[in-house]
Amino acid sequence: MKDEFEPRIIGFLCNWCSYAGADLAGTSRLQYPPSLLPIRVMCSSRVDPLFVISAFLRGADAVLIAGCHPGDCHYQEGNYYARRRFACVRKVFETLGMESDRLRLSWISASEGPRFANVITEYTEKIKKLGPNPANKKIFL
Amino acid sequence: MEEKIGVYICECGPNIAENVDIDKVINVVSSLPSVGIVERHKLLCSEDGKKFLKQSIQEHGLTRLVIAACSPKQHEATFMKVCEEAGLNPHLFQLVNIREQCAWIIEDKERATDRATRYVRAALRRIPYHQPLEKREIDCNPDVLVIGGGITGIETSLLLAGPDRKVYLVEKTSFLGGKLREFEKLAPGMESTDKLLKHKIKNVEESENIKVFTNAEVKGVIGFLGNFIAVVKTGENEELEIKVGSVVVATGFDLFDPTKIPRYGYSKFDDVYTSLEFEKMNLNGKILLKNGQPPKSIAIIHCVGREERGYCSAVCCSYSLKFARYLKARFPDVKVSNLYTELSVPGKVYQKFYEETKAMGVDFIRAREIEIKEKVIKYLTEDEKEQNLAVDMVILTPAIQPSSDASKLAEMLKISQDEKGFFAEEHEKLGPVSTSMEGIFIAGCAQGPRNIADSIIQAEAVAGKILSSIIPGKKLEPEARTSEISEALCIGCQTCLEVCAYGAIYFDEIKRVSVVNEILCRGCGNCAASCPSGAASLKHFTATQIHQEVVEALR
Amino acid sequence: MANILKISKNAEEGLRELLRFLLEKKRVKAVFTLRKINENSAVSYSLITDSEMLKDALPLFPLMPQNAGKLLSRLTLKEHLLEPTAAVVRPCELRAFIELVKRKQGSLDNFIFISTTCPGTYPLELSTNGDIWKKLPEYEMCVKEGDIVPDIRPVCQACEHFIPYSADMTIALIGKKDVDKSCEIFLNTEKAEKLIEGMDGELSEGELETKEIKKLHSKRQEKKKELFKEINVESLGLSGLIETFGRCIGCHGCGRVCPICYCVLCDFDSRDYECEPSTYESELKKRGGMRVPPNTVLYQLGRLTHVSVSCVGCGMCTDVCPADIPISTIFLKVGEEVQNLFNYIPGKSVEEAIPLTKYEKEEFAEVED
Amino acid sequence: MKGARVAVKDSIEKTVLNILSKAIDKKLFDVILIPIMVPAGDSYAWVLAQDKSLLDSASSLPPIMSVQGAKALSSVTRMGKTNKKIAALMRPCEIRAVIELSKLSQIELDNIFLISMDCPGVLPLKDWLKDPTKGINSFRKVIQRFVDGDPEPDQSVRPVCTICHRFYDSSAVDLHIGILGKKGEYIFFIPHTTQAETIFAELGLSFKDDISHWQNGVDEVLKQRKKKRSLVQEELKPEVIGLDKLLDTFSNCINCHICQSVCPICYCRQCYFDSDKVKQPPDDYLMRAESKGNISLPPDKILFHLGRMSHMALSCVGCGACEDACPMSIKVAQIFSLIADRSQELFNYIPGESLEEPLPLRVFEEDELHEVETP
Repeated sequence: MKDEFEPRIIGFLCNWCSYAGADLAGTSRLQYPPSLLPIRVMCSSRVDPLFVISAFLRGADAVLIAGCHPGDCHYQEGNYYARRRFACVRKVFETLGMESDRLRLSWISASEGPRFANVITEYTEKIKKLGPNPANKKIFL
Repeated sequence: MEEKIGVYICECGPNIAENVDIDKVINVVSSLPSVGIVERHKLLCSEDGKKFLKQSIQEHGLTRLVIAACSPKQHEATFMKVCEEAGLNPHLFQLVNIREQCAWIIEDKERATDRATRYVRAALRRIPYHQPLEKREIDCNPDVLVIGGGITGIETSLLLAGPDRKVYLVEKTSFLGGKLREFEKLAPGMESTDKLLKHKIKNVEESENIKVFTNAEVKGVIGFLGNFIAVVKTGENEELEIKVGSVVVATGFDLFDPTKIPRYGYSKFDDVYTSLEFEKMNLNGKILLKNGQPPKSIAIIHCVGREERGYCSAVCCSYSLKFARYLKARFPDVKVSNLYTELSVPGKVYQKFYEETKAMGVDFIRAREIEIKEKVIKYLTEDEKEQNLAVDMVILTPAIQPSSDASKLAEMLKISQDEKGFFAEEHEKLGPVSTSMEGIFIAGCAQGPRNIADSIIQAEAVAGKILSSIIPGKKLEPEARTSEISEALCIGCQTCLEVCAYGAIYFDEIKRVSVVNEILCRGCGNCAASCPSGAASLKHFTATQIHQEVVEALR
Repeated sequence: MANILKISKNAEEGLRELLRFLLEKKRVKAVFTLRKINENSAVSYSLITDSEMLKDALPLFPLMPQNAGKLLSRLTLKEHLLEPTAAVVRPCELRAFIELVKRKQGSLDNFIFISTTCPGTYPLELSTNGDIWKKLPEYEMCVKEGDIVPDIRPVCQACEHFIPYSADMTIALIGKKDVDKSCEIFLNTEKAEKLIEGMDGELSEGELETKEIKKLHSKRQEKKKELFKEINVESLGLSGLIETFGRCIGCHGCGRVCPICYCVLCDFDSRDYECEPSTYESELKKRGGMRVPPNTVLYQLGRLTHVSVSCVGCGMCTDVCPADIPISTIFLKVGEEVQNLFNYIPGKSVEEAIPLTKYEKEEFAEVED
Repeated sequence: MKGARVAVKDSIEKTVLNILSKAIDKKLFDVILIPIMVPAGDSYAWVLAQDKSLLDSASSLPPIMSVQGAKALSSVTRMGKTNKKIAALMRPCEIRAVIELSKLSQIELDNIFLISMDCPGVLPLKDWLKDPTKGINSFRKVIQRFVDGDPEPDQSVRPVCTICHRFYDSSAVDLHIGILGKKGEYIFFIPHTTQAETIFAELGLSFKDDISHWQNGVDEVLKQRKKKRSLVQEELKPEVIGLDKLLDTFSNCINCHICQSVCPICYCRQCYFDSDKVKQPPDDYLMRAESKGNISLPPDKILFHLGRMSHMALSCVGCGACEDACPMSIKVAQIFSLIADRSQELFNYIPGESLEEPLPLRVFEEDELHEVETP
């Protein structure tokens, strides 16, 4: 039990949709793996690509950005910008042959408690297969 | 000053206590730097709990506060209020969610406890970087600027105007009433328009709380909810500065220009008219052909420009029925044929109105590829048969489209337009008459095609919004967790300005730096993430605070 | 068909002639170009107002002491030019400047841009030991033949954007057998045509994009493939990055010379990236050791995310790197990939908004779920 | 002064590292800050080494100075004192920079134990990168030649190292390791603090041995270095004295400011010369151009270098990082050494020599420097 690899996923959750979605998952007592380390931001557009990169280099096994579905952003269009920035940073990872699967963008609304639980469960499984983030042990970062 | 952080862990009855070993958490946390006191409580959000919190903050002279309890969406506000009462700046507080996102989702108590500890540590790592944020209050001007003197604008003005709320009604033409003035009767009741309009206009003109400007134009609007300054160019060509707290855009619509579709023969053949031209003819009692003779057979062409514009204008069918009634009333034997692609008579009354009209011998033909020639209409029937219909007058019902000056106005007010060019509501359901700019509202056909009844409903909706949100003497409390831009670090690339949805960032040409208007800013943080040099940051969600949180969570 | 002004002097002389004409006829207030500034034959960009000084001008000298885009931005950051100024710049420098203008870091007003079909430039070190002067004959030969010049900087050898996008005048060099006898100036704008009115030389018509140009283009594409193969960017992975950037000395010189890095203070030099002792302690607990100063890889990745969308592949970063890291190759590759996402060519047109300042409602379904 | 004479096993490097790893075993230090070869094997990076296994690829005297050690240490302690007990093994010029930076509050020395070693100099970064393996071998020779006491420095090291006259210990160091004087058979551990004595006593070192061999060794080399230093500086003068000369010398400068960013003493978060303050509207540049017919861009290259000199000359430790990193191979360090020596003499201040001595420009004496006054 103890020595089984338990991924650590940094999750930037937008206050209005995804964070509320996570709360709903909780109030509905849905069980999902304790792999998520939620960081509350007001909008997915607050997530500076550098947050993602430094979380990754600090050894996060994965980084999740979750926000309102397109069109539903509490701030009208924030998530569209978030998506562009994410596309950008992910392309950087891909092009450099780094595991871009460790970065994920998901739209989860306040009413999608079950979806939230699924996303975390399913993503955790995926990361388990990938194994720990090598950056964790690197010294010359 | 010596920092002293207080950590309070809520048992939330059994909710947290049962699944998290709170004592264990307390154990770990107590040893952490500058943690002054760590305590648990049965139910912090209860009256007793709040009292206990307030006392502890004061007795221990806490400088920062971390509470591990339920979701911030539940009780952040509650506890911030307690901080305030206790004389601690409410932003020097962090609420850790160990219920919804911990106790309730993890069965294994050991794991849940470990998670809870982690969360609390992360908060403790973050809290030293919290800054006290000041609570600001601004006066809020109750007066209203209504742009557009049509039925919607009139209705809004009448509802809003009162002894403690002035309304400024700006109309670009020389008279109030808009397009409605030309309508003799209204569908489906066929009551005379005067009944509705005349006395409303009279009331407006007589009200000392409504100032009407005709032949006037809004030249510019700056400011924000509660504090707009509008420049109005009056009929006398003088420019007035008007201070208002909110703006209502009720600028109505224009008709689609039928000459864009040559096959309708508009302005090519005689006796082809648009609906508005026909209303006028009817109002003046002169429905006559070019040659002075009364018409014997008339075709009303529906859905003109429906395909081109890409939406149904919702009103054409019903007023076409009204037109048929006009005609039948004047020339009992006249032959009226409606050529439509889709017939739309929704709602509880129009179906009946339609059936009665049909019963009067008015034809309804589903037709495609309509082509108007001299005194004859070619079209394809539903079963692809080519037909010719001889008529001596044609009435086109062109689509309703945004008024020509919509874009100019949208730009001036910094509100957005939808892909069709109508003013865009904040949210179809959550904010149907609000816009991207707080304090600016839209009603009537300016927002999209709708009939008079619906326009009036929107007018009332807007009035309701304003009356309930901008009560005279009210102070506004703008968001404290706004963005800020470091003058020292800003290089003036204005990326932030481009991505801001609220026009909350302006550029200081002299200093060559971007500046946040903290009252317009809603605190999304988009600008902060878009700034390469870290000059823009979001209070309470600064790069450092988030970074610290992440680092500790990963420890 | 573009208008051509032909001057029967070698390309550089002809260009000098043109610049002299513009200055003397007061068509321009000043000329921005490379110039030999002393007997040690050091070459630097200069702003020249006195036509006499043009004798030392080396407008076509195959060296990029700095990306001119950065300099033009420095020149027009506070205010736009009030009087016309001719700037002789390379295509990538012009593109860099346009990217900067999009970021309000300068203004195009009153600039007349004179560029060339660019054969590329030599590494800086060749100018420090003087070898560059010995190489000029070989350079000219390759230019005539439309070949890739040996020993020019790798990114130049792999550069596909060697025809300027928005220059008023373009000096045709590549594949011109007679660059040593005649100077062909393509007049791309009316502004350009007006400016040269009254200048002697014959007007003719012709195509800038000759078959030699197309040939070179495909050669360069080939070269680029090889270059990318050498470094094998796509298969670097984290370990590869650590190996490649392991010898980085953290001088951030790459950022300082990068035309797209326009921040007052680089975020990575800011307080935000300082580590508290406690951070070191937790990192040590995790790793048993830690490189200091930290953030070597973070800096490079971070700069990539900031720059890639606008990287014009000018190669300055590699050229100044004291640790000889092939930064520019990596940035070129990543830049291309990111730019393809938005099919955006940085610096092609000033009208095109920077992709990250706008969005489409329907896009990138592949990155979301 | 006494020290501990330690017999060299295998190599000086091994001997030193051996003792340090023992120190870790015995928990005398938690962490060693030391240059360690990077995975690609083409450079050395400063590493806070907690696992002593890391010391296997460490080097007590690496062939290059990729990053000035003081910069590494300040990145660890600028935000506050560390709770780990860190031993930092550095070259004398790095130690001196550390001392200067601690005076400037960029380094917090609590819990930091400073160890220095006699330094034969380092290879130029550019040469090294051409062939690291070759570099390692040629540097072995450099060390050998140095400890053999040949006063003539090996020409493969950086020019500025060949004129270094501070290659031995600063009195501000906790422990110095003398490798001169005994041809590499023995090295000397020379404590400067009681802390040093107690710690290394734990490792069985007793500081009773006579160290005159080492002292003589140092004096020998020092004599020659001083000679060479003044010689080189004299040769240099004609190149730099006078504005025109100075302009010529820096004419190749491309304003990358890398010299400043690698300089341990240039500790500003943002260099004044990169700030907005130096950026002017176009007509300012045009005006200056018109007055001379032209202006080379960027302007103010010399202003930058003179400005930097005036900021750091008094604390310049002559480590040569600037020259090593200059993409245009300008003799920055050698030129600076000229200015640094003169200005340091003025206050007879030796940067990094002692923690107690205040930075000259932070204090004054009422009765001094009359030579600069015009009566």
